[in-house]
Amino acid sequence: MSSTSTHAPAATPMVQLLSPEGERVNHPDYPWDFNADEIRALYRDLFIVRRIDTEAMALQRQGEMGIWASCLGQEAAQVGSGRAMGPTDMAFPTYRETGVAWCRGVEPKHLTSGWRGIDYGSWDPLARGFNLYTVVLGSQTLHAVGYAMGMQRDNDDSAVVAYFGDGASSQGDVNEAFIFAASYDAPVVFFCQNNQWAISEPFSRQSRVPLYQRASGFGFPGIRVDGNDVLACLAVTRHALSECRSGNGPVLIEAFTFRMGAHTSNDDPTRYRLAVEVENWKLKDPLERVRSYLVREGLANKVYFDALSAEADQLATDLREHTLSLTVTNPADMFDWAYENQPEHVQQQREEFIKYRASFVEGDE
Amino acid sequence: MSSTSTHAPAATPMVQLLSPEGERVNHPDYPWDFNADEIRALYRDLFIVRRIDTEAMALQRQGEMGIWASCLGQEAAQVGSGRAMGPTDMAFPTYRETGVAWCRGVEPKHLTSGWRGIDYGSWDPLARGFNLYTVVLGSQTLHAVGYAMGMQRDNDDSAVVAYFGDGASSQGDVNEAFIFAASYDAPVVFFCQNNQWAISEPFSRQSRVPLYQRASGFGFPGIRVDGNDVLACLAVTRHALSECRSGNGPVLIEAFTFRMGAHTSNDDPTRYRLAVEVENWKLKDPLERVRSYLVREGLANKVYFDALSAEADQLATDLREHTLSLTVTNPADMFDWAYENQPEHVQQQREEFIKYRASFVEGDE
Amino acid sequence: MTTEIITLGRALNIGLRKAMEADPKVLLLGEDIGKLGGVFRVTDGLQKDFGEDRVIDTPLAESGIVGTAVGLAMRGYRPVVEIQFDGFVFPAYDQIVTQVAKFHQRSRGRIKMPMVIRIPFGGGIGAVEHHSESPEAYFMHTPGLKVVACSNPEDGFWMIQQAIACDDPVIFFEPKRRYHDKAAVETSLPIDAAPHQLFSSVLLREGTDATLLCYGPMAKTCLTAADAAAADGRSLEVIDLRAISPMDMAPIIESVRKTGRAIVVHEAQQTGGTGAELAARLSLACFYDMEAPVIRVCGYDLPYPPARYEEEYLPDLDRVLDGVDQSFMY
Amino acid sequence: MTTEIITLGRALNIGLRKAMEADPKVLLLGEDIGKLGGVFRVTDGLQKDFGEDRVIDTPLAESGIVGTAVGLAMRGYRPVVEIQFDGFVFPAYDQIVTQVAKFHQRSRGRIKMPMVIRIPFGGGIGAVEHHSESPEAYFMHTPGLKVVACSNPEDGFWMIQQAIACDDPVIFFEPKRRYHDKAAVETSLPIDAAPHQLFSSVLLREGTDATLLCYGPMAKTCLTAADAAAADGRSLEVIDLRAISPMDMAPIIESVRKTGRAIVVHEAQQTGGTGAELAARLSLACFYDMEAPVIRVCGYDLPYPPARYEEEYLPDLDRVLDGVDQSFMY
Ligand SMILES: Cc1ncc(C[n+]2csc(CCOP(=O)(O)OP(=O)(O)O)c2C)c(N)n1
Ligand SMILES: Cc1ncc(C[n+]2csc(CCOP(=O)(O)OP(=O)(O)O)c2C)c(N)n1
Ligand SMILES: [Mg+2]
Ligand SMILES: [Mg+2]
Repeated sequence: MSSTSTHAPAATPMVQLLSPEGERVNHPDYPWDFNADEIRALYRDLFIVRRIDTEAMALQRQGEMGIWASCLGQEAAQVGSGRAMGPTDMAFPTYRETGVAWCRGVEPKHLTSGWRGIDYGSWDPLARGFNLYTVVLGSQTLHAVGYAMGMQRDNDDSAVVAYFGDGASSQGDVNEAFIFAASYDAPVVFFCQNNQWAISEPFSRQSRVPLYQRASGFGFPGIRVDGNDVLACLAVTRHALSECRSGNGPVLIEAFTFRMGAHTSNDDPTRYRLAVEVENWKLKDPLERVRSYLVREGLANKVYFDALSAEADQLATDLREHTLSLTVTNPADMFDWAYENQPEHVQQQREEFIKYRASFVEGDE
Repeated sequence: MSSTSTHAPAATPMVQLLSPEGERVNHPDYPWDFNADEIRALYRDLFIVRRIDTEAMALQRQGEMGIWASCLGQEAAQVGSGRAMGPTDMAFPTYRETGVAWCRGVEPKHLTSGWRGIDYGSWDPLARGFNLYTVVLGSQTLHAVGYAMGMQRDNDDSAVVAYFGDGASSQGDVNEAFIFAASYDAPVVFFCQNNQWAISEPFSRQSRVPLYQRASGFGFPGIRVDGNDVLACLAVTRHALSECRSGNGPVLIEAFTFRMGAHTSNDDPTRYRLAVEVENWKLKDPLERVRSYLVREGLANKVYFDALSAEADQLATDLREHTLSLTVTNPADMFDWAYENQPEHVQQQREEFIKYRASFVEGDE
Repeated sequence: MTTEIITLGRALNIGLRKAMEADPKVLLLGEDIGKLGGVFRVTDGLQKDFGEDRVIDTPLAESGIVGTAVGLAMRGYRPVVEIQFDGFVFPAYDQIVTQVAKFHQRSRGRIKMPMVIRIPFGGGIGAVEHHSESPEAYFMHTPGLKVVACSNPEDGFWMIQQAIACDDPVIFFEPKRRYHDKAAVETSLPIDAAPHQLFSSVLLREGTDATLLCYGPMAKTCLTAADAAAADGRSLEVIDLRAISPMDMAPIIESVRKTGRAIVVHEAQQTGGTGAELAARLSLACFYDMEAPVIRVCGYDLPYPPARYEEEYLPDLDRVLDGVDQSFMY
Repeated sequence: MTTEIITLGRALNIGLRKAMEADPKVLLLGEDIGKLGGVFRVTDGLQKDFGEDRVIDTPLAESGIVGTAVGLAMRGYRPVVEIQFDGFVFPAYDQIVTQVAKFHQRSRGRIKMPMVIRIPFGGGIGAVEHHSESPEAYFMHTPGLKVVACSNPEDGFWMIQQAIACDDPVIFFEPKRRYHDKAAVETSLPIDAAPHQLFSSVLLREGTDATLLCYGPMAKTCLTAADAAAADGRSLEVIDLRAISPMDMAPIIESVRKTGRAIVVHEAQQTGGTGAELAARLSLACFYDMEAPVIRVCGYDLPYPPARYEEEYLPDLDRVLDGVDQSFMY
């Protein structure tokens, strides 16, 4: 009766510009217009993002962070969409967008501070055009629409990219975001990373049909893109953003990809999925195909790759050092952020807290 | 930029079996299989429902009910869908389903008691297969799905009809109901009465595209039916219910109709819509077309119509009498319904309440 | 100066208009607030004068309304949301509690939430289910939010402007059964001329024997009760809290120290209501001064009953006086 | 009799299993409760043994979960919902407050809501935002609901079964940082052998000088504090409320009359928390017996802070003892 069969492999057409083997694919709607510099730069992004992710996972395993949500396998979706955005555009991430953060100029150490429990992310969201992480699934899609409505009212032709997961697509908020965006022609690209899993639940639990089709029922276009193809993700997101900028309202992009790792460092995926599924997806690795392309076309050589590797290692070392150095210096700080104008009773609690703590330093226990 | 243009007239194909002029329309998917008795019975339903509605509006105007939500103009959608249901099916209405209530055997006086503020509806929802009214827009669609999941687990091939309005279609709950129903193949017919208005907001505020199209994005069929054509509503709902019973999961029906009256007796529609729109829809009256058909085909005559009129008047008189007689006899009753097992502090409040009230009866003030 | 005799609904309407004139970043979102002017007509005429971009009729989804308002606030706007009735704030509860209330802390103040959520609240108008709720305690228990309730036209006029000017999110309760109450209001003065700070209580009536603590619809009820008590020779002080979070405790404590007795009156269900918090605070602050425990006169601990029961369910003059009597039994 | 030394998580798991064995109408709904067995493994193995129709992995939508559970309850089932973490109950808040809580009253008892909503709650595990909330007071203030919290394996085992057997809806709080605490539990006895009624408090430790009132994660904290106090010559009585709504007041009042002092301890933010209600009730019931006002030792009135602050934010042994000291300053 009720069935939880795992998803069928994608029989649905999806935009692809670079095959898993690193071969160029022609697409009628998305012409190939990338130069060598650009492709190398994208590869650098992918490579560095993966290195950051690896370092962060190690830090977590060593107890330096409470938890980490890896983007392993999803780098292309994140870098492709992230690089499509302009400086005045705004991203609304979930909690897994290391790659987008990187593209938006968020320093990796400003991500780890949050997972270390120092703060909820140390970057300046408005300055970076990258909102703080939103943990309540789907909530941020509505913020994205509101922010885009603000852009409209400012007569600014910037646009917003709202990230969410395949699981989150079931939340009321996400569907309300579709409705509001369509109703106001808000310049929002809804970017769903369908990584096939919501913790232990396969996509088939959320939907009978491919997710990109959801959009048409709300009256706007939906596109499925190969989420492991950074060029396709870039091209499709660029297209969607330009639709937004020309006032046509929202576009939904379903980036078809795979969560190669555990849901978070707390999770044990062997309880609910087969190793063979992961193995199959390894063949579609987002980095490997770009590397193959660069090598085959003679656009990058060992010197390039070695230099990149060294650069990434240095970044990782810095990240590690910085993360380790992060501590809470003054616990009373926690009282300072709840309000713009702190109410008296909170002020009073703060003072009592300081007095109370002082009683230990000075004396007993 | 943001546009609130009123809805375009329906250019979308919709199922119709009886034209506004009362002429039979052939439809490839929905063959005409109604006999004279059936059509007369449907006309009787429509006529009586309108009479009840008229009486209730009068009662409200005379101050006998706080408020009333008229179904004027929507009788065909309600009677057609209501009569498609079998005795073990279950309806989850909004707050406007006088016509469905009638079909489910709910006594009209059991509706008016709610609007009079005596209770929240006096009928037995499970016995009648007609849930109590749900005022929080969209909530009931999830209850409907859950109830249908219960039917599945009982191996009962009954099904559920979940009613909601065009405005309510924007609520997260309704879209989550689509998702859950599709995910579990739950036997639910989602029946939206698109009466073009959500209080003062035209349908265009809620959606860019016809509502029936919403379903396809969730992976199940959607059908638009002429909501002023009782035969089409009956046929389409029957079809949808049989889809449900055969295990195919949910179907969305958009009954395209019009709210001829005010939103409720509190509302003043002249503030937001033109008289001409109402006039145009008068030409599509759901009763008139059936009456024309019956007369033209010689299936009913003056004797029939007069008898029906008298029957309806009698019902209205009974309704009036009964409604007027409804009062709260024992206010302490209010304490008795909140829990199956009343907690002590509520018990105590009840006793204090009784003592407190007694102090007035016995003495001062 | 322009003194107008206006209803509370009209006072709020003029207040909103002034706020919109003063700051182009102020915009309104809600269901039916445009052409219709809201079901209580509080936004009457504003869409006509400020346009559809600033007075925004929304799709029917409260989470969507508050969620998009969050985004607008992030973008530098000052959204004023209308929730049509108290009972319909709950679909937006998640956005309010997990987003509106937390954004300032989450971002260490980099993102402000100068948002007002207007909620017509309370019973007494013979309405159907979900139209008579008093959910203020839920918001009081949510740090990051501020919560106020107005009780009369003058307060409505000033407080709505002050709430909009406030840089923290404010849940703004309007006593729907008092929308038609009239009073004289100076509507031409600038916001700085407001007679009170937003988060301050107001002494409505001086008295010596006991203190009535109230807000919103119960302010009027308590004043009438104080009149009646005076006729019986009992002098009741009446304080309109106005601010539910943060509570303006100093004048309240002062009054209760003076009278030795406090009776809290609210429509919301007693258990876990604002009266509980007041009782906790007063029994601490006035431990040696209280002649009697704090008495609570509240809605009973039931879901709001059908309309024909509400007269018996809600605190009224007699129940307030009964509460005073209970206090004097100590 | 089978005595097992088991964790709280395991005790709940066995309790759920027994409830499912006892009544085929019991079914579980939630996110990741099937193959994964829930993120805390409380439903481990149940889908395997009872099938996908009774242990239902749901789409990721909490309103949908509770809303469909309402429909299942109407149909005669006894749904047990798992909310993955405290902070994610809010999307379901509307369904809980306007539907689950009100159906019995709305239908005059024709429709019952024998539903359990399990919520792992509280902090102390170093988690990210929204994973350490204590929202119990919101539900206490919602008539129509019943609210309980377990604090140890034995209670977990019995209380979950009793909650499922209860014909009113029960919000069931599980202290997530105590999931791994172990104790001996008699798991073979039938439900009637439960040592306590569901809605009863339990005296955890007798004492004479002051009463600590607590529940959930704070029960253990208070017991440890009482040990420490004993070493200093102060005898603290500890009561585990267990039932937050309705509260089992008689034994609590008796204890406070005896000791003259009450300290309420909870993680939830102080203002408007359960401690406020206890203070209001106790200051009324024990007006002449209290040596000091009710002292509240709670989370501060802030949104829950980042993990590295939580040790300072949450009540611990020292803060409880500090609360006791405050009481003795009167
Ligand atoms: C409202 C809400 N419910 C539950 C959770 C717990 N949770 C965190 S991530 C997650 C799965 C999300 O899956 P998906 O949306 O596909 O994103 P992914 O993690 O795969 O990137 C769940 C259930 C949450 N964060 N918010
Ligand atoms: C959650 C919620 N928000 C707002 C309301 C107030 N309200 C009652 S009916 C209504 C309009 C509903 O329109 P629609 O769904 O089209 O149904 P119709 O009344 O036209 O039958 C509104 C906004 C409500 N009942 N519930
Ligand atoms: Mg996923
Ligand atoms: Mg409508």
